[in-house]
Amino acid sequence: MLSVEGITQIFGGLTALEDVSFSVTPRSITGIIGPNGAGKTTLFNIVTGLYTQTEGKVYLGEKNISFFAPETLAGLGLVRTFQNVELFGQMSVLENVMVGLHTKSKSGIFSCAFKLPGQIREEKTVREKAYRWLEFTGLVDEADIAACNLPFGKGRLLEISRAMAVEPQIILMDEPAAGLNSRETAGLAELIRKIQDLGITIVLVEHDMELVMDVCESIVVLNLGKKLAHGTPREIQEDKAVIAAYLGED
Amino acid sequence: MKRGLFSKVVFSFIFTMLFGLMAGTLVFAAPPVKIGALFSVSGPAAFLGEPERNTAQMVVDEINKTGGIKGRKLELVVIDTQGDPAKAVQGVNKLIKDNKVVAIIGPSTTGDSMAVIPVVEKAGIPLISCAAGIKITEPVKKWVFKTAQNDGLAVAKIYEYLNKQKISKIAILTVSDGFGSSGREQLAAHAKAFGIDIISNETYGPKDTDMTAQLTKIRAGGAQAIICWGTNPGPAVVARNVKQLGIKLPLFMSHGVSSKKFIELAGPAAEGIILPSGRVIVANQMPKTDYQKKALLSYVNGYKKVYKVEGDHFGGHAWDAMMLLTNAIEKAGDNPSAIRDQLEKTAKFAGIGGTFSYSAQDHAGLTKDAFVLVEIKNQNWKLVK
Amino acid sequence: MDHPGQLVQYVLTGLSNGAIYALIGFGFAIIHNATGILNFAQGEFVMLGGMFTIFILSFLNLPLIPAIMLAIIFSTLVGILFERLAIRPLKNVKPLSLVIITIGASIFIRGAAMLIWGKDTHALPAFSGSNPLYVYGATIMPQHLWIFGITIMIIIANKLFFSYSILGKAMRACAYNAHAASLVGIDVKIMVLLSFMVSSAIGSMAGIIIAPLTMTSYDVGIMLGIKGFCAVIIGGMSSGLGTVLGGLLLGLLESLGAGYISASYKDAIAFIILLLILFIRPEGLFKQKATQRV
Amino acid sequence: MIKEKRQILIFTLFALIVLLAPLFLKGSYFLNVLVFIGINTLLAVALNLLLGYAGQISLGHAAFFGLGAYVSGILTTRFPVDPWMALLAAALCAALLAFVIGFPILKLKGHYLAMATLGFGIIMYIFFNETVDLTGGPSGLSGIPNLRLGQLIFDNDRNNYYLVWVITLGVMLLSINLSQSRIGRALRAINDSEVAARVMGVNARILKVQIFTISAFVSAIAGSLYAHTMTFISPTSFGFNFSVELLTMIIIGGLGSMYGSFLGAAILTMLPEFLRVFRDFDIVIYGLMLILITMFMPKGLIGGLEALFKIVINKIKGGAQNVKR
Repeated sequence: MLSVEGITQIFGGLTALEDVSFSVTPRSITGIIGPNGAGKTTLFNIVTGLYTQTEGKVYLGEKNISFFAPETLAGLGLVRTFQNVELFGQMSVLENVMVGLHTKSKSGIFSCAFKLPGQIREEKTVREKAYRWLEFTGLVDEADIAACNLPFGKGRLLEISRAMAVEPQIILMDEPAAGLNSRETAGLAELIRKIQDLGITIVLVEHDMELVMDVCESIVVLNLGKKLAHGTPREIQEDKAVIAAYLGED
Repeated sequence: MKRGLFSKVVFSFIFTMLFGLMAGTLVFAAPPVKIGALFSVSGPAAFLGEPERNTAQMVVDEINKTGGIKGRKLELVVIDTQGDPAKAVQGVNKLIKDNKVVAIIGPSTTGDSMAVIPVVEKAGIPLISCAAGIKITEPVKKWVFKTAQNDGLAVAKIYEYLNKQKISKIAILTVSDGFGSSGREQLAAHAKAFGIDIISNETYGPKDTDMTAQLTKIRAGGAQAIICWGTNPGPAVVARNVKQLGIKLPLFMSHGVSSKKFIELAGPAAEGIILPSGRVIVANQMPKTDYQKKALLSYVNGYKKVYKVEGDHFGGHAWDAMMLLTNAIEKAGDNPSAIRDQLEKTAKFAGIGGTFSYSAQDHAGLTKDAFVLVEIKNQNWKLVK
Repeated sequence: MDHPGQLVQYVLTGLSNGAIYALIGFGFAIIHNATGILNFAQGEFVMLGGMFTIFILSFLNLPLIPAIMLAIIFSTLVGILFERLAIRPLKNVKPLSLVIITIGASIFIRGAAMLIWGKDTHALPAFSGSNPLYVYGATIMPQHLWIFGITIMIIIANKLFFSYSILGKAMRACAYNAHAASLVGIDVKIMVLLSFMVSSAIGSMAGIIIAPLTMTSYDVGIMLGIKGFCAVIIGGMSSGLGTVLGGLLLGLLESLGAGYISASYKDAIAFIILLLILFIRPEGLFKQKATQRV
Repeated sequence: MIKEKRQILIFTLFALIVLLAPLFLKGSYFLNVLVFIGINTLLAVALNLLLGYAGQISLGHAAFFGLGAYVSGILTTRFPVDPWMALLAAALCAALLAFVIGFPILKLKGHYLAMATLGFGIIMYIFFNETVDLTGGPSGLSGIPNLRLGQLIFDNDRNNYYLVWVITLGVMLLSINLSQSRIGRALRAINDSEVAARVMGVNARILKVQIFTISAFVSAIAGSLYAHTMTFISPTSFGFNFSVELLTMIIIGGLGSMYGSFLGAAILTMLPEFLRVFRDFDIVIYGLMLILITMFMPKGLIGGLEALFKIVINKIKGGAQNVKR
């Protein structure tokens, strides 16, 4: 589904990632773990087109998407969430999700400004779809609140609803459990499985080991910019190198 | 509670008093004659607008103190155009429609004047502009007059002097604003008639702080004299740069710097500079026989008494405009159309900027004798004879 | 046709104007490097320096040197007030709000200066005489030497301050990562305040040393500020040699442009260069490609 | 849905007031002031599309205003071009220029964008000022003809008022429509977080250039209207100061609000009137307002009024409830 080949990223002399390769099978849940500074978020940024890698290739299915812009990738069904929750704070919760439907609608500036019939029809469908995604994550009651006024946990959910509105094939989540309490985390695990049930591939970067071991079918371990191991949760838990470099540290 | 009541009583008392006072003046005096004024009191042309406003206000106060015109007081409504044509147009509309003025003096700049001309032409209100641009009264517009001397007259005065000195190759350095570009046009337009050749033609920006590059280029061009056309502070920088570069050519300036401020800014570098100016800055040096001398002294002394500084060339434009206007009102009453006709009949009026004679063909009213040449000697003006 | 000293004169003129631009550019760089703010009011401190000096000279009748020192102190006070009243209380720290606030401050300072000192232009006496010096057929004023000297002095002082003093190092740390700096016990707020103080002091110094040549009035700040900004952009936002080179290059291009192409378009030339650099090499001409932060 | 209906109601009300106002202002000079307020509102709306919606600052918008005015002025005075065609040409010219410089200039962010647009504005000003043969230079361009529709000549305040305000109201309506649409949301998303917007599939680069182009197009229409109603133009009206004045208008009125644009334009156009007594104080007041409103009222006066309105409504509602209890 998604594979990276020999990704290397050098920032002005500092090597953040070195020759990282792995692939993700369709409809799976893959976790990427590693201590701080291992290069997890950098990897996400490269895959989603925010950074330009120094070397290496990224494939989505058969397609080489190595240097695609984020907006193009969204059109291809690759979408992500952010570690620090990047919501459109001044817009309502519903509108946030409606932005997620941007690639699913076509009206241009002129039909929008002149409210041509096609645009009105489209707007209605977009609104209905957006409500459906809010129902999916359980945010319908908050639909008209400004996103910046949401509590943190619900902000995370909104980010996921917004990403789902893109109707992705694959969704990359950057530490979705960070800052959530245990009840919220349990809800998140359930939501992740629900997303998988829709036939969507999931990749998550996460520090919450319990969540990772719980939901992930396969885990990639990064350390100091290099891939340390790749396997099932059980294999990873037993991997000596991983324990030494990572779990042992904790 | 008590205090509130007390202050209310006091307040209403004061209010009634004020109202009574106003009503009283309204009832007992004949309504004042309203004159509008558009000056660029702030903004880049404030150096024009400020003395003009001061002068106009002074004239009105003087006239009112001596009983007004035929018993009627004058009321001056001043609007600041900030040198912005849009604000000038708003202002002129307000003066005409809201204040219902009978005539307008100003604006200070050519741009503002050009912008308000269509409005006054349509409304039929006489306007006496204090700006110099030749376009204002050429071609003649029915309702528009002006008091500032055409730049062409200043150019002619300098060229005449150059002819006398047998100088024929000159360099010009003009500022890239309305004043400078008008000067540049006139310098070029009159050159041929005087047999003068402009061999270097340079400009500088109004905010420039160093003109050595242009002057170096001029020096290499081989001119016999330099004419700089601008308003403070640019020409002062030019004067200093000329001295710094050790250029020995005679330096001429325009009437745009005929104020003491220029001498102050240029300091020793001002020595020997020659410029055309209205007679106002050398009022005391004028011979007794000079036709304008009385007017000049009255203005200079009056201004000094009120504002503690010497009146200048620019304030003089407003003085002339006010005088021409009040003379016309005195003869024709407060009907705008009658005022206009009376203005056009003005003949041999001795003003500050020169001796004005308007006619149906000429709404500028001056000849090149409006200017005299002055030289800066010992940090002061000296009449060149 | 060419006068013997013509080219030399253009170069000298360009260099001396360039040194002024560089000095003004420093002020931008210091605040930007410590806070990420581009202070659009920087030019106004240049104006304040000159105007305060003239005010003190004429109203308090102090000799030149104490007057200059006092003027720098006054301008620095204005800088402190500016930071305390308009920058620090700001909650919504978006670049856009900072742009607007600093523009607002520049308009406000300019307006206040106009109300207090009037609209007239004033001249400051030269520090050491006004007899030009001759160099290879060209001339410069003694004041130009002051400008070169003070610019060099400020570069050196800057270098020493930021490389060797604890305060300077702390300021650099803040610029690199304010959060991390606060973790190691650096008071970030003080550092921001300090950067405003240093840059308003340098700005006013620039305003004072150029006033004898260029004269000053309430509205000189805009153009000088923008030119200083050009210098610092060409120089890649450095508070050292880069900006000096940027300023000198700008000055040279202007004077050669005025001399050999057209004086009317010399400012346009400067701004077209600014745009080109922003478009093509936003990291400046004299810096290696910026290291992207992770 | 309710929100949408309320918006239609507010706009209809506003448009009605604007269109009926001249009936009550016959022969008043205030009508003339309102013509200028209309032109400034149009400009503020144009800048608001860029800054209020998409969050991209421009300190050079006076350049597009000036370009519109000069293209219109030059075409109608030096060539026998119909004023309406000149208006169209002016708008297209500005749009083309904006499109070309939009790609490199909008790559820049924050302070750098501000400086680059400022530089662009100054370059354009220099060209207005120096190309004397074309623009008339600093002494200006006079004798620009009025617009006309058949027998109707737009040469008096009442006609100009309707000319300017019909166009301004139209552009306001289109802008309000745009805000509540796919494109408007995408623009506001860019304003809040460009990265997140791109990840959601919004082509920020193209969209920013599009809105910049439209903003320039509208500004140039305003410029052309200005030229044809004033009949005289000179470069001083199109300098850096005016760009800052425009910025002040929309900050004071309220970023992203079209009624805010009107409010800001109205206040700044009339402020000199109110300050007659403190003549020179206006620039100090502009500066202070910019600082204070950015600090304490990020949504401008319109935002403040809205908040006040809500408080009052809640008070009344709360009061009613208390009585019930």
